[in-house]
Amino acid sequence: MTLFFGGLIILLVGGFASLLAGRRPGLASSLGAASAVLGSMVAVIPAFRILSNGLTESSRLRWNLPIGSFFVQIDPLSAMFLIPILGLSAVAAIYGAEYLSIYREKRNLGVPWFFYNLLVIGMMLVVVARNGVLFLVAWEIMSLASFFLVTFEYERQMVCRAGCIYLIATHIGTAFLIVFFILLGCQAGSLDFDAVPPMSSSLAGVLFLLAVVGFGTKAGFMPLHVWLPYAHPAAPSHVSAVMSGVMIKTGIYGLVRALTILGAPPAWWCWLLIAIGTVSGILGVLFALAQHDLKRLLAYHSVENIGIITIGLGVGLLGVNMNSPTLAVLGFAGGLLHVVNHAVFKGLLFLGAGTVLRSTGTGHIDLLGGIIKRMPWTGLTFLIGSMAISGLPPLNGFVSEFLIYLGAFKAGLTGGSEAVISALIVIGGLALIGGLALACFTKAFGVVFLGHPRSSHAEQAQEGGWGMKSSLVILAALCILLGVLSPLVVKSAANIVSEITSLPLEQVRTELATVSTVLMYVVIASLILLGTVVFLIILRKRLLSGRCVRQAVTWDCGYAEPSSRMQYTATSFAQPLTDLFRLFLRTHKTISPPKGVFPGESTLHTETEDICERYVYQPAFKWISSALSGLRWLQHGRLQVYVLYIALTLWILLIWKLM
Amino acid sequence: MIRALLLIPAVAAVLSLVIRNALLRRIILVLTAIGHTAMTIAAWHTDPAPLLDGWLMLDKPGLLFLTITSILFLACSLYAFGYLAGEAGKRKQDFEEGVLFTNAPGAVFCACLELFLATMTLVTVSRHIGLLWVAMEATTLASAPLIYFHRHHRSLEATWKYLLICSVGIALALLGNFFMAIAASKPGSEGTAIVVDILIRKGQTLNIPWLKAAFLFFLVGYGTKMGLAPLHTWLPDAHSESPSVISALLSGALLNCAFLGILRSYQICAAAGQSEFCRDLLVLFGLMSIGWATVFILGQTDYKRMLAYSSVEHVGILALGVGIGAGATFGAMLHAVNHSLTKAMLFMAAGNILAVYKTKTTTEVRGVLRVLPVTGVLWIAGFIAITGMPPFGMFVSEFTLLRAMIEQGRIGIAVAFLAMLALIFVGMSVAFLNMAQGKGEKELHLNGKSDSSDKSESVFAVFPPMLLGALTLMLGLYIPTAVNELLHGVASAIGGY
Amino acid sequence: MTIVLRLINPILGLIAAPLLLGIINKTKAGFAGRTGQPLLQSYYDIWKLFHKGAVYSRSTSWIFVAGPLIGLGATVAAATLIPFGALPALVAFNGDFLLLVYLFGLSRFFTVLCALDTGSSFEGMGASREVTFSALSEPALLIGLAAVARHTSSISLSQMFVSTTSDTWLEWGPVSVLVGLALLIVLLAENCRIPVDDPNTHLELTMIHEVMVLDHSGPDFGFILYAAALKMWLLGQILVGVAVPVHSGNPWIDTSASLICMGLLAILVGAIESSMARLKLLHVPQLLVGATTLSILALVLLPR
Amino acid sequence: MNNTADIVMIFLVLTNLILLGSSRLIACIRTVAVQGIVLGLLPLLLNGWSLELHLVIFSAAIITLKGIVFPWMLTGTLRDLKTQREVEPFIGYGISIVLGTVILMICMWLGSRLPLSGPATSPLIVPVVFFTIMSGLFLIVSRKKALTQVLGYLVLENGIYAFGVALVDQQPMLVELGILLDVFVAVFVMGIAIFHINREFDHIDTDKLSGLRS
Repeated sequence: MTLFFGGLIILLVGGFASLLAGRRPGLASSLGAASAVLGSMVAVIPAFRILSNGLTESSRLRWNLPIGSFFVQIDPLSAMFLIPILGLSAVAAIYGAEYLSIYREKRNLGVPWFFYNLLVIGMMLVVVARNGVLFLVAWEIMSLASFFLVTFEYERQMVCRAGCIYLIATHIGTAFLIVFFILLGCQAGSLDFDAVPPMSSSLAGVLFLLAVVGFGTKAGFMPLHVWLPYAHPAAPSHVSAVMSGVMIKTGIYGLVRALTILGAPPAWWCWLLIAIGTVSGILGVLFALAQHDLKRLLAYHSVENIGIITIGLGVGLLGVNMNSPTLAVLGFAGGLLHVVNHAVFKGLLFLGAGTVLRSTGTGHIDLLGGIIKRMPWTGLTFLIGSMAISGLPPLNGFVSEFLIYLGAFKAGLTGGSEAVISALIVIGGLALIGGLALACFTKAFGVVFLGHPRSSHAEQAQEGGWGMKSSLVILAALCILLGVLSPLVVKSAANIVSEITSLPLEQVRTELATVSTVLMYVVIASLILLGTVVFLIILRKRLLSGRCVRQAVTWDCGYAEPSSRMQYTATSFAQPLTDLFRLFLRTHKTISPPKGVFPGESTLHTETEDICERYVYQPAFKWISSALSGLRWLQHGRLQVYVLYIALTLWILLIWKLM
Repeated sequence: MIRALLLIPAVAAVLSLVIRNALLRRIILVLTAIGHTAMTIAAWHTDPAPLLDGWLMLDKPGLLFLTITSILFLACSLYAFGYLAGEAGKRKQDFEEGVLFTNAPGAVFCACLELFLATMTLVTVSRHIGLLWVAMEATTLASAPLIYFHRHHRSLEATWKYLLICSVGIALALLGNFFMAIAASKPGSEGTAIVVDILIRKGQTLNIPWLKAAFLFFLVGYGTKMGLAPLHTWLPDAHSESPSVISALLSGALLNCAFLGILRSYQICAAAGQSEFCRDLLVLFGLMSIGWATVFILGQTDYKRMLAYSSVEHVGILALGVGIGAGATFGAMLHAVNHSLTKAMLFMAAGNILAVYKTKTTTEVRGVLRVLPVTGVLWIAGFIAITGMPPFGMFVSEFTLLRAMIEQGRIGIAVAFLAMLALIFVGMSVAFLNMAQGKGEKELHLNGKSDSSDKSESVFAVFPPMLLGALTLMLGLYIPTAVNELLHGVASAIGGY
Repeated sequence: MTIVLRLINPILGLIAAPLLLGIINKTKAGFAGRTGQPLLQSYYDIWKLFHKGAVYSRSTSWIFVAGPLIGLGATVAAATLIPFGALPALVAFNGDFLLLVYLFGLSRFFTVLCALDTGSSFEGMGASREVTFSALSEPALLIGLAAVARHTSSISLSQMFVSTTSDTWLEWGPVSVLVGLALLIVLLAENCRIPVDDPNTHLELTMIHEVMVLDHSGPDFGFILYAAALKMWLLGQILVGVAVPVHSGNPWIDTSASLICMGLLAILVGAIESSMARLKLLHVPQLLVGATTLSILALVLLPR
Repeated sequence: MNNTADIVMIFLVLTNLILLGSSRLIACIRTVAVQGIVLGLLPLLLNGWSLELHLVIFSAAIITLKGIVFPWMLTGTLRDLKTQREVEPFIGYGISIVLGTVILMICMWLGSRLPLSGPATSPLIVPVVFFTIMSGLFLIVSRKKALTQVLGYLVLENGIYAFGVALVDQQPMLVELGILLDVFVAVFVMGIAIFHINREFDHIDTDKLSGLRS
């Protein structure tokens, strides 16, 4: 615990220091980054310790706020979330130190670093807080810090809009959380989590719904996700990496924590979670497929992955509900493992996208291409990230999805009809998500990094410096390691899962042992794959040795010199799928087709708005504002009328109260 | 000590009427504020001796509101020190319709300001509700010239409405006084002085119908002054047309004083066992005010009016809190403090913005963060604070209120409250963020302000709001024990905890 | 000993895979009344390609070289997961078919990337179709396997095949038919056979798989052809394993029976190819969704 | 002495009705003045002409203020403003009177709801006072000119005053005088304001004073 607070203090001091050093960008930047890295590294030590030994450390200080107490506690669950939070924050800080350097002249760099450290502090406190008020304060600090980071380039209109939408969304979500915590603390009288008495099932249901909405807004569940595709592209890339990689996970954390508090789940909770997860997953990846902006695409993929995580939680909850330990363990282990994995590969992808953005000056996919030759490191790491997020073996993304699949199959095997239905939904959903994700990332990687440069932007691309490269490499290596060492990794989830499912630790251990043996086989198969590939490489070398290997233009059915404009664009690549799902996507196409014998200029422009925003939120807000502006005549400036109000109020009150 | 509290500003007022030197007047103004604050702090340590056989006495509610007033006045006087230096008596162009106008003479301004302080102090210390009434009416009269500082017709209109509406309201409150006396008078026996303590002591023997009628009149009368919808109608005009420093005082201090008037009568009714009756009314008016504010904040095009309506919202929250009772009372008192600090801070920031951009139209102001860095930060911070987000104090108070509502099972009210707050948040965030962010050059040129002369932010313009902001931030993270005790004392004095 | 025994099956696959293509071609020739190319033509092709040089497009990067290798590697790895007749799989564990599916995904991923790496619009077109159809066929395959898993109550391919006996046909005949159909469609789609794709069309605009590998040459192309054949073999194994449960207890009979069934499957594919035309590309998704519904039906219809 | 109080009350009612009905500003001012004088006499009347010192001082103050100073000030302002001398109602005089009577009925009912404890000086007092207040408000609401609104405010004040004097036992001098002072300053400031309004707008029609809205 002392180390944890030590890290906290380092972050705080470093943040303020860089704020004060703001006039000298270099100093501010290095101060901020250094303190972020150091603080995170210090604070992550207890997290690892607790995760390994499963002991809970807590400390409760007096706090001079009504019903507030500074009650923090690190249990395995918190530790499990702390590790990705701190790790990714540290890596992203290394990256950001270089990434922000282009703003040197224009900006006071102390401010972003101050808020960056504040964001990290907020996330740390959120996962360790055990008091409602403390949690909410930490939660809002986190949200505000991230808001200020999102609006880092506040001169740009689009950034302002993004910030505004984000702030409103998160604030409304928080409103639900406030009610949640108050209701939670109602019987107890104190808002400490450990003081919550067992509650009636109806109250628990209400609380669950509140938690789903409140935390789901932050996590980005499908109807509530509207802020995500705005905020992530607007923020500086290392910030979007942290936000998308770990900040939205605090929503998941909150949900899981709520589940641990609320007691035994009825069946409808599981179905709700599974439904939300499937919808978020499929729609998320669909919308990602239809995007033209790299970071916006990644943002929608966060929605998708949150969906997968939620499916995992749903399956686990189903296991608890059907009291089938195997199912519970598989579901929760898969979901939580995916939290970590997604943090790694999504962080990697956002950082890679940031490098592309920074060196080419555009995030528009159809303007890029062929830059893997100019930025090999970024290319390789981004490839690894794409493979991981598409859930391809032997990388980490596959492992967690694999566990959730297994859970679903087990449910399909054992359970009754409704279990089969949910299994069906999960399997079909995951399969579809997997296929679409593969399509989406072949598009993203293929069009951005491969082929010819599609514009001058892409031609001027060059590799990032050491700071950026190293952070990319670290994360890529983690993707591989987490995949290959998965048999060991899942074992460490024992404490967490038993904490969530309140199953005896030993049982969870045995379940996880079987899981890890299965994963062992997966690793063996992966090794076979590796061996074959190596063998084939050698074989190919042998076969090609002494034969002529020539370079030529791409075969294009007899065109003379294929220009880069003739390449397949991302839009056209995704078009079959977007057409297939046009029911949800509602893509607007504006076409001016080629006409005549000698066709002139002809264009195709597609744009895919978010359905929830387009068909739910905008109309709702329009309606409200128009309804309210209908009342504005009430105060139209006539003194006489105002006095009349007074008179009427007085007399109505007199007559009403003296009746 | 109470004598000193009353005399310092009064004497200062007389002085600044006779003194010719403008600088000296301003110095006196600041000195008055400092002296007053010093006396207030002293009153914290040793509670002062009652005067006029207990008509003038400083009980806990009085002390709370006196402190708020005093701190605000200190900040405002500092702000005004810089403000008046800029607003020397030359004829100026009105930036909305381009007509020329002069300002009221500085002497009148300073004198009225100090008188205003004196009268507000009298409100906080007087226990005789008749005297309270006198003081309350006096505050109206002292502040009317302040609102008419910029002598053009809009401010005149605002002043006229303020005068008439408040006077009418206060007159009704006077009738409330008499009713209270009737309620207190025993058949045959000699009449009793309507001093709060005596009335509370007589408690059960009061004549209920008259008491109820009295409370109704107090509610309507002082509610007009406090700005409870639909009696608040003077408030947006006055706040938007008066100089920002005055708006800060009006909404930070004056509204609270009026609220004190209602609280006194509420105390008496509670002593007579009529607290239910009063609290329902307070809840009703609170919700009405918040709702009314919601309607007019959404899509409000004038940022000073928006702040004014937000004041309506927050007095509504105060009333609601006291109406809910129990734990909410504490919340309401804390909210009063937070609202005063935050709103004053915001009005001062708005004043700085107004000085540079020369417009009160929200859409014509962009990029405050770049043009006026400090003010921009204050503006954003104030926005966060006023919408009740951590780590600012208002979060704590609103949270306490909500908690009390839900614990009493008044879910409907809680939901309505949250919904309206959310809508208000949407309205305010759009306006505030768009003002703070963006480039801003275009807007500056558009409003014919490209010279960097008055873009520089003077210490007097930014330090006072910074101070207030720091205070409310502190209240959000850590409530000092003394303050906590005082707030709880007040809460228990008006029937909560 | 067991390891050696277990090695037989993948090796058998590696050896016999190209033969299927030969059988299919023979069948088609038969239907067309031609003598057709020799049975072992695919072996000859691969052998020839292995002894050729290579031509690379200037726009390609190392991805283009890595693609075929990883593609074949993944397929070979997949080959170790499926039992065949009495021959056990090299590695068998719970959910091995998931790994199988995702290994196919891996190879597809790289094939598509290679296609995009050349920067040719035709290959991009093919890639786009490939990902579309595979995204739709994946649910069909997995749900179908889920149905099998449910009525054999086991989630490992080896287990499934062992416990699908001839009397499962008697009991859940309709279900097995549904699953079999779904798997057959998936097989056709995944291997780009008619009615989804026409392997020996010569118009790039209409190709799917072929057009993606236009620019590959020499050993790389050999690897690709071999991987394709192997993939065909593997999916065939699954189909046979599910649809034709021969468990006489005598390993020789079982294995040979399965081999015969593979031959029959190849002939069936050939028959389909020569009896029906290729679907319009716009109708392919409907076919695949149909397959998915078949497997969903199978899963839901299974009695509890 | 009951009847004296009754007489005063009836007189109040009549004056109010006159105010509601009269069309000329100057007339209104005079009526209000008369009302003020009568009110000033009221304390003495109620105490049967017992000339106690503070009573005398008090009623003297009232009479000078309400009966002399205010009318003088208002007529002064009226003279300065060169506007036409009509009241300019939103609601016609006839209807005003009718409404007035209706209001009177409501006030009677209200009075019945508030029974006076002890020897009621006059049953009329409460209703009449309510009526006076209401007609004051009515004047403010239904008339255009700023001046009329001041008058309305005065009538309101008178009503409240009548109540205080008639029913409430002696309030301490301090408070009484404070109240008087306030009223005085209020009217004074309003006079100034009206002067400025006239200068700014060249009239005192408050319906032009509605630039600030919503």
